[in-house]
Amino acid sequence: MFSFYLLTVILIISLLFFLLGYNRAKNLINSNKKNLHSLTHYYGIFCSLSALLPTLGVFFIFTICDDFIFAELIKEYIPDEVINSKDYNFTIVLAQINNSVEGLVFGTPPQWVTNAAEIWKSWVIKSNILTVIVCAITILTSGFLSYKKINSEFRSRNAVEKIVMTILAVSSVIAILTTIAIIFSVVFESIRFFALIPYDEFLFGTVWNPQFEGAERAGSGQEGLSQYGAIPLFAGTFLISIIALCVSVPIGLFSAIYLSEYASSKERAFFKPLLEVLAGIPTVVYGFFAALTVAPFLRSSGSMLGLDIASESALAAGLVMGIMIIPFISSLSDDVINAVPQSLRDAGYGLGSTKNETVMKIVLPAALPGVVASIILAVSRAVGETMIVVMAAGLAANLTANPLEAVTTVTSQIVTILVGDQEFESAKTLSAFALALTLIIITLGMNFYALHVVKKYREQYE
Amino acid sequence: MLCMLLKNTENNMNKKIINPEDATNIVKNSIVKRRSKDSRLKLFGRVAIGLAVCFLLFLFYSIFTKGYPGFFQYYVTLDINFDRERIDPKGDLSDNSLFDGDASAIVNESLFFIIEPKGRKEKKLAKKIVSSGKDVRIAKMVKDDPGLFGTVTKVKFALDDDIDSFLRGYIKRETPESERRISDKVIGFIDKLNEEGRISYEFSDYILSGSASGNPEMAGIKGAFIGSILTLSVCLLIAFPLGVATAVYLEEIAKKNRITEIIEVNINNLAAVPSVVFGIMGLAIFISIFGMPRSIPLVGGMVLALMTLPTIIISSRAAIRAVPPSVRDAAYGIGASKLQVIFHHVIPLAMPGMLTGTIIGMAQALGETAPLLMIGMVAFIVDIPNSVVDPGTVLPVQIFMWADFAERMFIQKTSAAIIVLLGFLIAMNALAVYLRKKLERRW
Amino acid sequence: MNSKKNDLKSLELTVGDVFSKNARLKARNVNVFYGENKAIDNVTIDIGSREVISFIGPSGCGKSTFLRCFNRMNDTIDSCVIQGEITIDEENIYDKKIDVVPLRARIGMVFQKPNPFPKSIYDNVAYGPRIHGLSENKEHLDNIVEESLKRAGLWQEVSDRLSSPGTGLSGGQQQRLCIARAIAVSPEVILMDEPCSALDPIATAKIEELIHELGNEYSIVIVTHSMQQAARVSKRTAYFHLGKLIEVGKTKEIFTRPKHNQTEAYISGKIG
Amino acid sequence: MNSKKNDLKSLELTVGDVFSKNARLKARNVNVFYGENKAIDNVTIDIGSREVISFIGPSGCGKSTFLRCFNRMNDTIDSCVIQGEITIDEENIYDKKIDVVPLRARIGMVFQKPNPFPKSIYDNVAYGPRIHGLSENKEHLDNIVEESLKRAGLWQEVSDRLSSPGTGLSGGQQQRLCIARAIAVSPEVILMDEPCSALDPIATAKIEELIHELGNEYSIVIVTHSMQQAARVSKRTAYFHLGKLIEVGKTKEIFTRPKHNQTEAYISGKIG
Amino acid sequence: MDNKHILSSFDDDLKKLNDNLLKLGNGALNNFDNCIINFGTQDLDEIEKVINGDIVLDELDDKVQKIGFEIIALRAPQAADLRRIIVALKIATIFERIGDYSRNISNRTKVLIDLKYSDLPGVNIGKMGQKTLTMIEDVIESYVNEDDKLAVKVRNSDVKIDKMHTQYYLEIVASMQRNKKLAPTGAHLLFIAKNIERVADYVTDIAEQVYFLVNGKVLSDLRPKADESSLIIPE
Amino acid sequence: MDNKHILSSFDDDLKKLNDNLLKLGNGALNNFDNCIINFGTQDLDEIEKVINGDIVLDELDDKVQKIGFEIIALRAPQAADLRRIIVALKIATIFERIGDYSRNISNRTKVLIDLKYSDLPGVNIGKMGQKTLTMIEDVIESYVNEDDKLAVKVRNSDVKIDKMHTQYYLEIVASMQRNKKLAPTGAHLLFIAKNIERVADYVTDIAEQVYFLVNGKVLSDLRPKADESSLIIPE
Ligand SMILES: Nc1ncnc2c1ncn2[C@@H]1O[C@H](COP(=O)(O)OP(=O)(O)OP(=O)(O)O)[C@@H](O)[C@H]1O
Ligand SMILES: Nc1ncnc2c1ncn2[C@@H]1O[C@H](COP(=O)(O)OP(=O)(O)OP(=O)(O)O)[C@@H](O)[C@H]1O
Ligand SMILES: [Mg+2]
Ligand SMILES: [Mg+2]
Ligand SMILES: O=P([O-])([O-])[O-]
Repeated sequence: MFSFYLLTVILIISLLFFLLGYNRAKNLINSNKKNLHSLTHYYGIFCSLSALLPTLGVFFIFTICDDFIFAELIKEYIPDEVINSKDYNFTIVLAQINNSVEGLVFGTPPQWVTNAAEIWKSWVIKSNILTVIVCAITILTSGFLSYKKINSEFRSRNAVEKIVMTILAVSSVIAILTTIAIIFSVVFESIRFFALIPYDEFLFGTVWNPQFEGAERAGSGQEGLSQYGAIPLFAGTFLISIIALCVSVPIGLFSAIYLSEYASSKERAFFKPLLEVLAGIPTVVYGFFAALTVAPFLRSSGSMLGLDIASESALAAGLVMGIMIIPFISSLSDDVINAVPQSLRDAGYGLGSTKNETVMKIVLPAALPGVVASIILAVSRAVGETMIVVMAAGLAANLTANPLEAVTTVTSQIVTILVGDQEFESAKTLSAFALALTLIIITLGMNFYALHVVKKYREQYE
Repeated sequence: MLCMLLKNTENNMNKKIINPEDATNIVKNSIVKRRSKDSRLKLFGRVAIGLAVCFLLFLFYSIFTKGYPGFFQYYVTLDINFDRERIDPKGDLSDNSLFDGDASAIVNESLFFIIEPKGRKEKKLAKKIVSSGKDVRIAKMVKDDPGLFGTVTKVKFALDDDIDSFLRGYIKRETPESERRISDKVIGFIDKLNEEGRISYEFSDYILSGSASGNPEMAGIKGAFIGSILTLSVCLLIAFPLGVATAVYLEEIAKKNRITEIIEVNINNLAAVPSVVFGIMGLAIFISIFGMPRSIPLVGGMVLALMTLPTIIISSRAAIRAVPPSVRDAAYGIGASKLQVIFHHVIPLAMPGMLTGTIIGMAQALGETAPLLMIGMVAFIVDIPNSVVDPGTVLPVQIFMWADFAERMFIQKTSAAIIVLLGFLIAMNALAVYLRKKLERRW
Repeated sequence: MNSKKNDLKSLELTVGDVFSKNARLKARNVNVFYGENKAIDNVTIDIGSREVISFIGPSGCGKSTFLRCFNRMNDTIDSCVIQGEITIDEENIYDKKIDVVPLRARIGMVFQKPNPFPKSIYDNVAYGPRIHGLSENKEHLDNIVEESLKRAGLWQEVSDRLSSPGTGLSGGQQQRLCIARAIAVSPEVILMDEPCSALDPIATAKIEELIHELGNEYSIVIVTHSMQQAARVSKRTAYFHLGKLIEVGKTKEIFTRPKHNQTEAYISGKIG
Repeated sequence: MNSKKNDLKSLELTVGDVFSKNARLKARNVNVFYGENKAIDNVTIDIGSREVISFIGPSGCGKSTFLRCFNRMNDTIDSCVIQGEITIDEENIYDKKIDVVPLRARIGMVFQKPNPFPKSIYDNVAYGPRIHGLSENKEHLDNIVEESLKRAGLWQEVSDRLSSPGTGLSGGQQQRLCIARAIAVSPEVILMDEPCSALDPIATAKIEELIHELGNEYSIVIVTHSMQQAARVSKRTAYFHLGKLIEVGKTKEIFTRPKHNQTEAYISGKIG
Repeated sequence: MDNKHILSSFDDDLKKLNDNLLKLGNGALNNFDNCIINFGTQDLDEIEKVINGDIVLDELDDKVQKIGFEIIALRAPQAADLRRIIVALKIATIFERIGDYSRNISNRTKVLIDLKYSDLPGVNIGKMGQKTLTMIEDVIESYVNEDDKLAVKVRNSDVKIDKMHTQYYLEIVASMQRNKKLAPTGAHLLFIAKNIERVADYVTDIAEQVYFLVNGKVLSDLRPKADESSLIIPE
Repeated sequence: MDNKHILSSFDDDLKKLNDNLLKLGNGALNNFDNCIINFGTQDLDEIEKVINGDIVLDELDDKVQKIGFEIIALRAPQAADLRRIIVALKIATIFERIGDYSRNISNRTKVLIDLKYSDLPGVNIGKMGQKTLTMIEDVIESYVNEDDKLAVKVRNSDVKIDKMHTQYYLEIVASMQRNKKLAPTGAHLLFIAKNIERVADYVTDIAEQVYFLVNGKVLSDLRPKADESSLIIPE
């Protein structure tokens, strides 16, 4: 609440500075009888921005930092015996104190916690006052300085533009930060995992049987029961992806060809969005569909044919995933096929080609790299797909090429391992990060290649 | 045929190019074969589209047939004596007072009055017929209308999910008693209620207003729905400005150099990172390192924002790139500065594209499940979240959870939730299409 | 100009000699509609064998539309309806029995913007003969390609890089490649729709030179916005206005003493 | 032609009178590079006040590049480096102190393809005055818009639909709208880069007529591929070749007796 | 020029061409008129004026040639425009030539004055000049009005001048045969008569050009000729 | 025409124009040559040939005019090309006119034969003709080689012809003064001499056109003139 009020006040003050700057510019024009370098409102915006931005910076630094500082400082107030006790965990203690600060009390907390909370509260008040003071100083000085800068020589438009450009530039860094965050979060845990399990065992092992250490310990001491051979997971992923491709590539490609070359504009306007609906359906729905409709259906029709199909089969997951990625292939291919200039088709028809020849000999070859790229992108989508396999493929780490059996995949293992409570020290938990790392490497590799191909192909027409 | 042609062309070998008449003949002779090839390709295309559409229809059909009943359930109508003493002992209508009250007993009495169970065992069975939410329902009714006190009013109560399944015919009377979930006794009770005409099949008032519950008959999607909205709001507020700003920077301002190239590659790669990995990142960064609470829409929104950011950036960039350079030239030529060009021309013209991209990104975020599982939005949360820092869940996760439950009724509820989710999605996509149509300009 | 010249009334009838002694293509009372909109209004004209004829006229007068009637490229536009008769060597090309594929092989087309396939130069030229099965063997195909490129005046420039992509050529070379490609299927007529409008004057001059040479072997119909170009390349010129064929005649005469007021006005820059 | 005419050696020096008595723009020893590639090689020329001068030359000879130096539109291309001096009224436009924004308001530009903003006709014209704060109030702005449209010869055609989109006009009207837009900020010089290449002959003639009229008030530099156009609209003509300014002179003289061999060859269609 | 070109400057150019041509035409007409009058009045000052005035016509011709050349170079005129220019170039040359003849006649008139010339029997230079003058006037009118019928009429009326010339030739030679003193006078008179005949001849050329201008084709039927002076063996 | 146009048909057209022009030029040269020779030999058959041959020149001139006109209309020639065409049109007219003079001389020669003409003292038509013939030859050469120096030389040599003509004029008139019977002969001789002078004059016009063709500007210094025959008052 405090932050909200403070922010509102800051915004109002910066608005005032806008008016100040604007008026000053107006007055300058009136007194000098000469136009300024920039339009008047730029002077206002300049004042307002130069008051607002540094203040916001200060504000955020204060509000973010205080908790960390308090957390460090509060350590002083934790009794030694608590610190020395066997299952001391600072995070838990901190949570206790915070709860106390916020008035959430479960039972009667120890006295020292109440004390610490009181101290914390007093710090909060102090820090709030400090924040207000510092913000006030910042906004007034920076606002006033910028106000002073305004004279008939000053180029406010250029200054404003510089500021806005900087803001824009900073936002583009977020993308990099995200990547760094992803790499950071995955790589560190993976390193810890590979410290426990040799990477060759992980990469080439054929048995996947992770167990929590706790469970292991409790579970009658069967040491070494845990096995982290990821081959079955990769195999499962691969199997399901292949099935998915078998469904989606022909359907997607032929649809794309039909839509872009044969369909009338009405047909196209009707079917293309319809196909894209397939892409808009959430994966969890597909998972549900696969698990509750497709799998039983396969199972029953399999038994009619005398086949034994597992209730959670690779086939069901693959089929449904195939349906899901049809539009990725059809839409992307349709786009690249459409990007082939009409003039090439005209050329073909002008020479007396049939539609078939125009498509097969001119359009598709021209669009081929794009089509391939769309398939690769679809594959990477399939490999990274989670919910369908979690819900329909099962968890049995079978190393099999039989689509009728249950298999498990990299993503479904990650989910099963990481959903719920984790012991961050356990190899099982860490294995999820290692799996994620491999997953990233694989999908990125494919993506990289596909984009490269697409780019090269685009350049041909540009 | 070919022989003749060969001869003909041999004569013309010195001329190298076949003469037009021969060419015409050759073409005429091969045309039937070429035409048939043509129709074959067209057929393949039709079949492919047909298959895809069939899949789609089948999916919708199966979801709808399953989900449609999920919006309804069986109710029993009982005469309730609204005795203030028993319902609201403290007489102040406060939660505490109502909690202390004995509404359940009143309901049970009313029920027993009709079906007349004998003995403790039968009474125990009979009590289970009406869903356990009965007291809450009465509490809510009196809160809304204290005038009910002292009256005897007909009130509808949801039936227990097993009874519901029985009434729907999923549990068959013919099945031996040992193999079905409800006993012959209970069936007798129900028959009695039916005879009295007290059982009705109506639109469920739990599905849309209830939240997560262990009792399938009381489970609803309101909590998840609100959670979804909160999460999406956070996601939109973060992703849209960032995405547009980044796109504008990369397309219009940044010089082509190593850094922008790295950023570009980065963004493209982010788009390809599987969503589950974003969940892992959220778990590792926001929760483990920044110490944010689990299960809150704020974190969920942030993770989804980072996940949809590439989508928005890429579509915004495409939209910006589609703004013809001639417009920029025109503005520069008049003496507009770079920022004026961007804000007066490029962004307004690219806005439809940016908005569509954003809506599509949001739709994607709305349906996203895996990353939210990672950051714990899968927790069983009964309360409806009030703010972005209250624990909550979202629709797709709710669906995922329900899909795992064994109770028959959850299948329908899940399907019903899916219908709601799909409706939501279709609305968003329709909005995107509408926007594109409405704002699209030809230049 | 002077009162003898035909005025409004004569708008109804084409001035000049629409018929040709050794006509290859004959259009008789052709009307073309785009939906409700009449784009070509009762046009009758002959196109002789081995003659270069150009269609000129203000923008939107239907030159392109009429040109595309000759090889039924208008078929690709749904709303386009064609009435009247167009014959090639006395065969009605809009006959139900006629298949457009061989027709288009007989009547080649060159477009406004050079549009080589994104294939090698060789494959560009070989495409037509391949799909129509015109060549018996590789050698024969090589011959066809070489000969076509030679006729298109491109052989010298590309003979040493037949396998490099056709899109890598300059605009003018690309357009000549397109012409070679059209020639390779041994057409009888070549239709050209503003073939030089995307080119600079020098490339344009080279194409015009080429058209001039090809005029000895093929019937060529060329649509052009540039009156000068029509004057330079064609033996006969047809002037269209609002879908009507106003005047046809020897180019020399059209440009020195057109018979119709409107032709005169257009040619001497007075319409507007 | 004949041996008196200057040959290879004289390539180094521009033939004809590059200077102008009442010069408004002066370019002195301008070199332009795209990265390593020299696009303009030591060009010196004056552009007089109220004169229409046209730049002609084969494709890629640097006409556009040189034109865009005058209002620093080349600044938007990263790899482009400019050496030498260009002054407007004795003020070096490449001076560090010069802000390009007001410069571009002084030196208007009209582009090859008509590029109206996708806004109303009124807003198209009013945009410049608005961003430069040229109008005191709405009424004044209305006046500016009307006056500019009148000068561009478009007022009659659009006065009753000022609020309909500028993109809905025909190509020629669009181009005149762009000219009106350029005029609205009261420029001193108007640069035109192939302003008619996307237009048909009639629209072209109208623009040429407009240029002719505007030539009485503004200095106009026009780049054109059409020698005939240069001949028709300009008083002076400059011929560029491979980045060099080969010859400048009165249009009449350039087109009847150019002094330089290359100019002669280009003008009479012999280069190639 | 009933309707305007889109390019008004083209119309301006054409107008300039036309104006100069008409100036030249009227100049030639004037000079010829004057030289014929002067032949009768024998006013030396006026004669000098004609002689000196010819330079103006030369200049006008140069100007028309230059303008026409530039229009062709700069505007690529077509059809009627082109005919107009080419015709203008040709007519201008002819007018210039008519001017030359006027000067020549004037020069010779001066000599005749010195020779104390008085009319020879049967020779009426004034009448022949008047007839020719009317032809010039008519041909200018036919040009201005683009009246090809009038042009054809003018062209056909040349026969009369030719006949007159033949007759005068015979008369002059006869006079010279009668009186050898008349040889110098006769020689000049012969040339004056011949010059007038040439002027009329040129007028027919102009008339043919007017016909071409209007119709775009050359007047093909052979021109009636009646000047037989070069074929005459006087008895 | 040292380098080719990209459009070879343009070159073809230009060549056609040039060929016809040269044919015309050579025709005129021949006719003139013959008529001068015939004047000496008095061979009636040859004379008839010249007279009848003139129609070929007329046709060639029409052809050149038509071709030139069409080239201008169809090819919008520029600079040197345009000059070439305009010059060709003008030169053709002049050659045609030279042809006319040859015919006229031949006609008069026929009359002279009938009159039993034999040379007058001091008059050498043959010599004058030869000189003029050389001028024609030279001017054609200057045109073919685009040799403006030669053209200027030709133009300047006209003075000699003019002087010769003045002299012959005096001689002829003197003869006529001496012998009135000579009047008809003298009259024709006067015209023949005058015609040759005119031809030479026309040659200078051609020379000026050649100069313009090569240099793109008009030869501006006044042409030296020495034909004073129209100013002469014979004693
Ligand atoms: N696909 C189409 N659908 C509807 N109308 C069309 C279509 N193509 C052309 N038209 C209309 O038909 C008329 C003639 O068009 P066409 O393209 O043949 O003219 P054009 O003479 O070739 O013009 P340009 O010189 O601009 O190429 C025009 O009015 C045009 O608007
Ligand atoms: N943005 C650019 N980057 C690199 N080189 C360029 C760029 N723009 C032009 N050039 C090169 O500079 C030279 C001159 O180009 P410019 O566009 O000025 O020619 P131009 O005479 O206007 O040609 P055109 O008539 O085709 O418009 C050409 O060789 C061209 O390839
Ligand atoms: Mg004179
Ligand atoms: Mg003759
Ligand atoms: O002008 P001419 O002497 O040839 O009649």
